[in-house]
Amino acid sequence: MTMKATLLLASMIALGSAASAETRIGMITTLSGGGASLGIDVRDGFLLALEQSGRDDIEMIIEDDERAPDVAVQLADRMIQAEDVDIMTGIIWSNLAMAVVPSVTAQDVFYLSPNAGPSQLAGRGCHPNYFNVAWQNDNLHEAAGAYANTAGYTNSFILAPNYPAGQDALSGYQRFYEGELAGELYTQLGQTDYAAEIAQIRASGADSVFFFLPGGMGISFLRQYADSGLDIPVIGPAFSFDQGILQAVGADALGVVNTSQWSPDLENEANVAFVSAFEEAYGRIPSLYASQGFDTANLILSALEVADPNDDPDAFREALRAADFASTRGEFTFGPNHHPIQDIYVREVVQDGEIFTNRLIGVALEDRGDAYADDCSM
Amino acid sequence: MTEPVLDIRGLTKHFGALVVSDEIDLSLRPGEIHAVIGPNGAGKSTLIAQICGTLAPDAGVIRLNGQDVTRLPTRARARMGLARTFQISALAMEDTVLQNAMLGALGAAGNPWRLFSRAISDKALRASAEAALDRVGLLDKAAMRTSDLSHGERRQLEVAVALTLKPAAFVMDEPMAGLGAEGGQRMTALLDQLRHEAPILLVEHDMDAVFALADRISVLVYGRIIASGPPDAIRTDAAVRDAYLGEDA
Amino acid sequence: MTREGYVNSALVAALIGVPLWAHVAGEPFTITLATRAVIFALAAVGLNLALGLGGLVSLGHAVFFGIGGYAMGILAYHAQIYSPMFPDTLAIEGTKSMPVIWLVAILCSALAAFVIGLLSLRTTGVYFIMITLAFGQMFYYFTISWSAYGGEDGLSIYIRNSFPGLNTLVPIQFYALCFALLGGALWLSARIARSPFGLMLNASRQVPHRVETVGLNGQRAKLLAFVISGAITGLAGALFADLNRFVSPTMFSWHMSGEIMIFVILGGVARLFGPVAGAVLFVAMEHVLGDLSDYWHIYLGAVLLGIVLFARGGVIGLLAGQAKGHD
Amino acid sequence: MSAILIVEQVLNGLQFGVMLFLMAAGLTLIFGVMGLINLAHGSLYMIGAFIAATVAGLTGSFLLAVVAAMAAGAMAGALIEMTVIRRLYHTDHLDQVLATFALILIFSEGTRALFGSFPLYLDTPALLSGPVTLPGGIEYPRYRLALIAAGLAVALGLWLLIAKTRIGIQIRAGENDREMIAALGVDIRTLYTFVFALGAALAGLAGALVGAIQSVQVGMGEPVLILAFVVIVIGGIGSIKGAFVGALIVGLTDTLGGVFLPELFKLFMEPASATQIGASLSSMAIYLLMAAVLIWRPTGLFGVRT
Repeated sequence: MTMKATLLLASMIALGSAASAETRIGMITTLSGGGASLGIDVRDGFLLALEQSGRDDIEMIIEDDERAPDVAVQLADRMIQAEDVDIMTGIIWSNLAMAVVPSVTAQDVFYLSPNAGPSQLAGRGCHPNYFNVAWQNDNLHEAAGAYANTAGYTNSFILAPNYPAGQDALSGYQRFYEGELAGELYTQLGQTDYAAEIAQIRASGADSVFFFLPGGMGISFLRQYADSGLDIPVIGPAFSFDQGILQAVGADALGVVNTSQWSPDLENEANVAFVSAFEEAYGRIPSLYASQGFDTANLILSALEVADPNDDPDAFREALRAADFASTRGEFTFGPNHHPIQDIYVREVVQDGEIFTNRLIGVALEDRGDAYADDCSM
Repeated sequence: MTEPVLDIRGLTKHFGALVVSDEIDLSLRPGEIHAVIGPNGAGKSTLIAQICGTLAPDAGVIRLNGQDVTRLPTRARARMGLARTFQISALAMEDTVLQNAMLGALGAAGNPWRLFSRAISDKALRASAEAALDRVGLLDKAAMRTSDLSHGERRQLEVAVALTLKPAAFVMDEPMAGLGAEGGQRMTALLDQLRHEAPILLVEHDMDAVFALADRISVLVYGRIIASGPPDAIRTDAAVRDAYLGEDA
Repeated sequence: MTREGYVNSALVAALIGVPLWAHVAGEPFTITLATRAVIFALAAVGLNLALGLGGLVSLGHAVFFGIGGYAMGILAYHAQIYSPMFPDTLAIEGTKSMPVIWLVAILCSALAAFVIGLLSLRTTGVYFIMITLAFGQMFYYFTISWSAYGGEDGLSIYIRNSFPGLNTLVPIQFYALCFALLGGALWLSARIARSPFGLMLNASRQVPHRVETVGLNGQRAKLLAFVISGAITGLAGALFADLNRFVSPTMFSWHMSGEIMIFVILGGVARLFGPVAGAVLFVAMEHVLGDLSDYWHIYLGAVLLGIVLFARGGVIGLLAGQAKGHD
Repeated sequence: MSAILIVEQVLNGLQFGVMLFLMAAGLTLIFGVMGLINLAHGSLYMIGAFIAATVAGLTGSFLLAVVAAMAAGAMAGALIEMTVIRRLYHTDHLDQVLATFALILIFSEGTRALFGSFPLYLDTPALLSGPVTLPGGIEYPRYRLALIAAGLAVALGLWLLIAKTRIGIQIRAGENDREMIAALGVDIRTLYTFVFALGAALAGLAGALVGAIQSVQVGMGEPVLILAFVVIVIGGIGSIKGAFVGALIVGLTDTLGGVFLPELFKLFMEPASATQIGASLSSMAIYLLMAAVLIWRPTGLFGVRT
């Protein structure tokens, strides 16, 4: 904790005090309240990349959105109106992204999303200045559906909270999944007790369970599921199995299969270096959010090598689109709507000493773009 | 005989097995003060509550100026001229004395749904309120905050609010309560004048005041009226002496 | 002029002077902050009518704030995608015109306040607090799952709505608009407080049984106050949505209700300018403390505790002493 | 839908209900005796869960963790009672709402400053983990059965405390007549601190017990707090019996509503939208129930009519 703080401070001073600062990057992310761990990981990954680059002409402005859309909008207004930023990034949640991104891009500022990928921004609402460096929201769910087919599941029980991302998750799963549905449930957002849902799963005769329950909801579900004695295999997107959450779920998550565009044990040069550098700097295993923050920063850095967003925004945009950087997830290109085309992997939760983490077991989808690219006329 | 202003017939109220009003007959004629006395727990408060409409009787009829008001809400009875004063002063303590009196005038005028005009500049309201304050001797304190009034002055203000209603009948719940000798005398004098304005149904503990003022007295014991008549008759009534005055006077 | 008068004048001067300075100095974000404060103040002026004058401790005023926000969101959304509401039956066109949006926001939130008030006013005291809180939660959960208008994601409006003769995208012009509406609401509150209706309402708060015995309907007075209160807060919601060009269910959350209540109490309950002082102070603290520490809510909590325990009457009470004619 | 599933869902509703009772009992007791509305009750629940997770992490003993959670709840309760709450008894509800809202801000952010933003881990004890087979072939988690038993035991203990002991007599007297108990020679300050600490300990206990099956994180107390309010409003504020009945009603409505409403809508709608609308409606169900109860009986089922 102190170490992280020191490093952060050091980098802020190093970057912030540079008199020759030419590029200003505004990061609005969630640093307090529930869900802060995601924002902290994105920020730490991002700062690590900047630190490694050794550049002193980039000024970072980092603010906490408290996961509140109106706060995020205020901060975005301030960064654009008062701080005169060139590039913005950092938002974790789709609802905040929807509140901020359209007005940011409308004011000719570049936005690079390190996490949220709502379908609107991938389809009809796409914008030349908007790039998503993580995934389109449906991607990991689609991969879970594809994995269910290869694993031979034919009767899935699926559940998600009753809100747009949850509804997208269930339709994303069914986009590739070819079997029957043993049941389909919408839970309450923020629900913490899943006894009733688990009883329904038990009674449904399903051969597999797919769930999308981000944050504390997933922790509660997994622990209660394990305690119920049910042994129907569970599949989920990586959101419920990131490093922060796994330590809170503990052994109850062991053996669960999840889908992700990244894993700490991906064997490419960039990733091996990233994982060890991150562990050294912060004293913990990076999460996928950390990898996304790291990749976002490296993408920006690669484009800054080519052009300045102020002087020549068109060249800068082209440089971003080329995605000429060493991604931690291996091969990485942008589709026509500025969303990634990438492999989505299958991982399994394992225990490594005291630490719970993920291990790769296969590829669910290769070179996957997204379902909304055709709606984007850019 | 003149028609009674307030006429109560067979009023009955039970709380479970407890009878709090037992076939009460009571009337109030123009110009008179009719006192209701009785020991604690005799059912005086519930009687007032039923007359004023905050408690519904189980049986019986209440007529005001010949009209059946038994099932009407409090405010409808008030609009028909039933003016009540409270045992414990019910005044807006944060407001001025004048504002409290104007509230009564506003009720009497019946046009409270005006959001934009200034209450204080409404001449009719103000005149009515000031006249009532003058009547009880509080006009020079009109601009004072009500919470700064003495206890006796608050009792007077209670009466002033009732006065603004242009009442057909007063129902007064212990107007002497807590007043010292001097204050009691002043209030007695005031009530003595008011009977010409409208008759008064007076529920009171202060026997000196009751016997000085009342034209008629009814004695309420365990929910029943055991005696009713002029003060002299009540003073000598054996049943009353036995049930009430014997222990309490 | 009384001391409270001086405090109020200083407040108004600041609300005019600071944004003008920011406009000249080229500090648009300061104007945005001021706009936020003015809109919050408007919402709190609404609550103050129910709370200060009517004694109705509503922990559900976010309902009206949210309804105002969604009135703006839904109308502007339909105008933005050029497709009418209820295309099969009524085909109501959306609109980007602020006056129309405001009118709809006021009417819808007044209607909601009427229904909620009718039910909630059957109760008093803690029950009233809790039933209004529960209505807030009901709306909150409803909008989260209302997928037609974005559910939890909310609705994003790309361009601020228009007002005849103004360019609302210029911060100072939008601010002027909000400030004028706040002025109007303050004028309305001041009139109501002194009107015959205000007299009745004020007495209903203090001695409800007295009001009935002079032949007035105190419950109905409270209901009307609640409806007007809800309508003003609803208008603030529409402006807030326009400030952010975004609406979402968080506008309905009980934290929002709590914050609106904080504005009122921070400034001083039943003071005409109390809500304004409270909202300005809150936004200032949010801005200054938020920069100082990640954990600024701790300090906010401490300030609130201090106000409740040691400075009853809020900031205005602290600066101007006891209110005239009020506790 | 099979009978087994229905029985299981009723058990789930019951378990949810008794945990809500632990929260609601403290709230209603504090309101009944001191006339105080305490929004910070959810923070005490959160403190219980965090302390339990910490102690379990250090010692490995679940029992010790639960005891520590209760003790921490009681201590935090006594502390805020003596420093803040005590000054609020004679103020109106508005001040109480605001002051305890301020306490929520302080507790939540304070906890985050101390424990960080990552959720903590509290395991169910080995003895109580896994399912148990009930008569009729119902598989049910052992720990949840234990929660039901623990909740009922606490309810019984609370009833005994209030109905049979000297301090219970004082508490009941405090609900009816504050001057009288002062006249009886009871130190009313101590009594109030005790009642507040007792309520806080129950909240801490609930936090520890529920924390073992959910995630222990900042803000976990608020949803429970609002549900506990719904419970005591339905039951009638100040009534322990009302809190118990209200908690079971809310627990069962919430659980069974979530299960049966989507099924109900499937009878006349296509399944996809039926699950969605059913789920939306069930999330509003308890609030609708509360509104209905208040319209029918404005002071709740067992409330004192004023």
